[in-house]
Amino acid sequence: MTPLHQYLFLSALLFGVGLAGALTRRNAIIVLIGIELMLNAANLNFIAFWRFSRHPELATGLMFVLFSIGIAAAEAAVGLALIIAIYRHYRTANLDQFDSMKG
Amino acid sequence: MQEILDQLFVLLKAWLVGFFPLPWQPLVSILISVAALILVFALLFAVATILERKGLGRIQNRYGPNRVGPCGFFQPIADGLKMLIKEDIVPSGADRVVHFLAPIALVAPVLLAFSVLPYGRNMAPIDLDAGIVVFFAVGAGTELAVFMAGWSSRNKYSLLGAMRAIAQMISYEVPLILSSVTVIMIVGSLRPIQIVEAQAGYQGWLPAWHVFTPWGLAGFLLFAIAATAESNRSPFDMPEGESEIVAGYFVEYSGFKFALFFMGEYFGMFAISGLAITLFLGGWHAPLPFLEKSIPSYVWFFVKLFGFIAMFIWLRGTLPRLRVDQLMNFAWKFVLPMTLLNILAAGLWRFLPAGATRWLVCLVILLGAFLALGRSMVARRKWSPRKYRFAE
Amino acid sequence: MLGEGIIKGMTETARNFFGSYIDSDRLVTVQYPEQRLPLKENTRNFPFLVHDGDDPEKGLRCVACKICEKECPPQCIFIVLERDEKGKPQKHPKVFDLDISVCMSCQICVEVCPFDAIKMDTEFELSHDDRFRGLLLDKKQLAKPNHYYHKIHPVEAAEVDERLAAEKAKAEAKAKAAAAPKPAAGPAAATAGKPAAPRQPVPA
Amino acid sequence: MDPVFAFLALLTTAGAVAAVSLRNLVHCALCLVVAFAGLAALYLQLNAQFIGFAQILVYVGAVAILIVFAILLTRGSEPGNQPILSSSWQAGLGVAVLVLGALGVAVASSFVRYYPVSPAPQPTVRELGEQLMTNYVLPLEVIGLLLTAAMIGAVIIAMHEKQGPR
Repeated sequence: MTPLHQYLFLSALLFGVGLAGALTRRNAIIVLIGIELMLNAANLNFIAFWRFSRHPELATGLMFVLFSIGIAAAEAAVGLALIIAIYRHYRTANLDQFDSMKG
Repeated sequence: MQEILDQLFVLLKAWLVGFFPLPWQPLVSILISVAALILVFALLFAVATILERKGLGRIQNRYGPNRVGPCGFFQPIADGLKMLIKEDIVPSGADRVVHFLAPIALVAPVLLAFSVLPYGRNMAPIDLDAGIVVFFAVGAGTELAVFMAGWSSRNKYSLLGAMRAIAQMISYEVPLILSSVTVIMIVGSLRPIQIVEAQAGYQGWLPAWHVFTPWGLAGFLLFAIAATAESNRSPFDMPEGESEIVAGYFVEYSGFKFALFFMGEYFGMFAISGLAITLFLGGWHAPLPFLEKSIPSYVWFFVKLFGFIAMFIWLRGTLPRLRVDQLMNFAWKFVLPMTLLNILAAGLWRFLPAGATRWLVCLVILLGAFLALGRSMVARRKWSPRKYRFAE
Repeated sequence: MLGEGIIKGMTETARNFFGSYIDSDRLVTVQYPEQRLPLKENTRNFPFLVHDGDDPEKGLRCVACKICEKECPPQCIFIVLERDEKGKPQKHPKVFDLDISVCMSCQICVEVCPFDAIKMDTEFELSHDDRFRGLLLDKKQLAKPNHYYHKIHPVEAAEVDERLAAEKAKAEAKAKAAAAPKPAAGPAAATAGKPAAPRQPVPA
Repeated sequence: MDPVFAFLALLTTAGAVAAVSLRNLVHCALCLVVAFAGLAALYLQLNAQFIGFAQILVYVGAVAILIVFAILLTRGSEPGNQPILSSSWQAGLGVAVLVLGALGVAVASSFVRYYPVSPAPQPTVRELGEQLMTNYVLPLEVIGLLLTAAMIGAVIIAMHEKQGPR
């Protein structure tokens, strides 16, 4: 059986990759992909902690992940709708060009 | 004797597995199941194609293929050989890797879906607690394969076909899941075996299948509609619409890759029919009490499966293809409200005392909804002579 | 009510399905190689050369006048006139080739032929695995006896025969009349063909 | 290290890295699907059957398709020959590396390394459902409301602007 900390390392790595993608890419959709990856890394943490907890029958981690998946779906829908609306307005999904509020 | 006949394949598998050392046995058992599934369904695919072609022919007052072998029943072998030796063409603009992976990504999930269905007494390849969820989860994987095929071909028709297919599959996945939720509510389990076992027994001559209850009948019909759309069969076959977008997402496929798409479509049809049998038609149970013992359980499953295939062929021979907007209207304005009301009816059925009251209540809800929604769907049409703007 | 039409349609197709097993009149398909429909009187496919008598070489009506070769729109006919050792034309084709991969079955060659030598065939199973040589028919393949022509186009062939017989009789009478005052008039049959005006074959 | 875990971890990480680093957006989305599928397999390995399949159903079946649709609807946004990284990418990468380092150090130095492996729990779907209907009924209702609101909101945001400023 894989020990807990390996799952945690994997989850940290995924979080880091997601964060790097969200912060360094220009395209808004890739930023959203990075955010999804970070959410999933957190989910993996929850599941791993649930699996190694002393009272797995309470299923707290599972419940949290279930709700998190639901919220992620809502988030993806709204985020992509926003990207499409912005694209329609500016004709680009490039984040560097959304600078009309720049002082 | 009948017991042995019923458990023939289970005993055969146990006997074969017995030859291997103990640590290997789980792996061997899985491999035997996989081999059996692929063999049986590949054979069924061959039989279904020839039956479909002959049946459609008869519906259109033709003979259908009747040249290869007795009554043309070796036609699938000839077709398969032809597919195998055809040249595999990849368009020069295509995304080669994705183009190559798409057919595999289509067939593999469908084969996974076969693994959770119970084919007979003790004959489920894997017995999972969340079997129905597995089925829908792997079903969702095929949408992506369709997109991969359509996008990687770099052809506007295939992209259009893929977009149509995805829109259609997502729209009909909602009613598909919601109509099976009724069964899960009543049985209280997501295990396919438990769902089948809940439909054992008879009330007089009538088997205790879910389809013989008002919510079950409505659920079954809605499930069948959604299943037809989900497996891209006529009359919901606009993703392939030959007359408008050539062949949809697999325009650019030839040779064996095309055969894989064709196979994926049929496998999807078998899988979803198997799920409908499991959920509503009593799985492996016999339709009449005295047949329950005398004929093996898996025979009943496959008899029902053939019934479904015949129904699909009959529908294909009868109905013309829908338009995209008609399809979407039908999904969101008729099928979805009906499934939601059906869930309400199933809930009432669960908590009302057994007897005539709950029959009446459920029937009133469902028939009322059917008539009202049906009227609203029909009334929207305002037929009038067509006005030509330029032709006259 | 919603769904009525579907049920109606399904019963209709079910009636077709079972009806096709009970009532074989419903099945309009002709099982082609074993079962054939009789060809229509005016069926035409590609031309052939008519010959009288049994010898396809001697009895050929064609005199290699090359009218058909000139008139043929896709130019699929190739004729070489036969000459004897002295180079005198023989009124007989040495080569008569017809490329049926080019022929468009227009029947113009038949219409222009003054000797009723070329007629339309009804043979259509001509597929061949050699695309070039196999579809180029030569004189031997093209020559078919007059009774074959009678078999495939009985009405038309009877008319042609009648006309030819009338012309022949006329020519003989003329020859006889010419032979009475001048005994050395030359071969009658040879000149008889020429003055006869090019007649249109009457489509039956 | 368990070979199955190693394979899945490698697959997931590779998919994630490819998803945020490839130039072609559709390839990014497809690699994201690989990462999601790997995560679902990891959940299955952790005995969370229902969550694993729900992950496939929601992420592969819905979110990935949504992303693909968004990519195709914003087609002109493909980078072409432009740089794919944003103007301030050095700072972003620095932050990401810092976070990764902090998390890694935290995990490596915590006591979870010596955490005992407990016997595998076997939660049935029925238990999950009962929990959802008793202890977690309020969050369930809230999430239902949230999903409805998100759906309406997404439709309104993405609806065609009648007279938008151009």
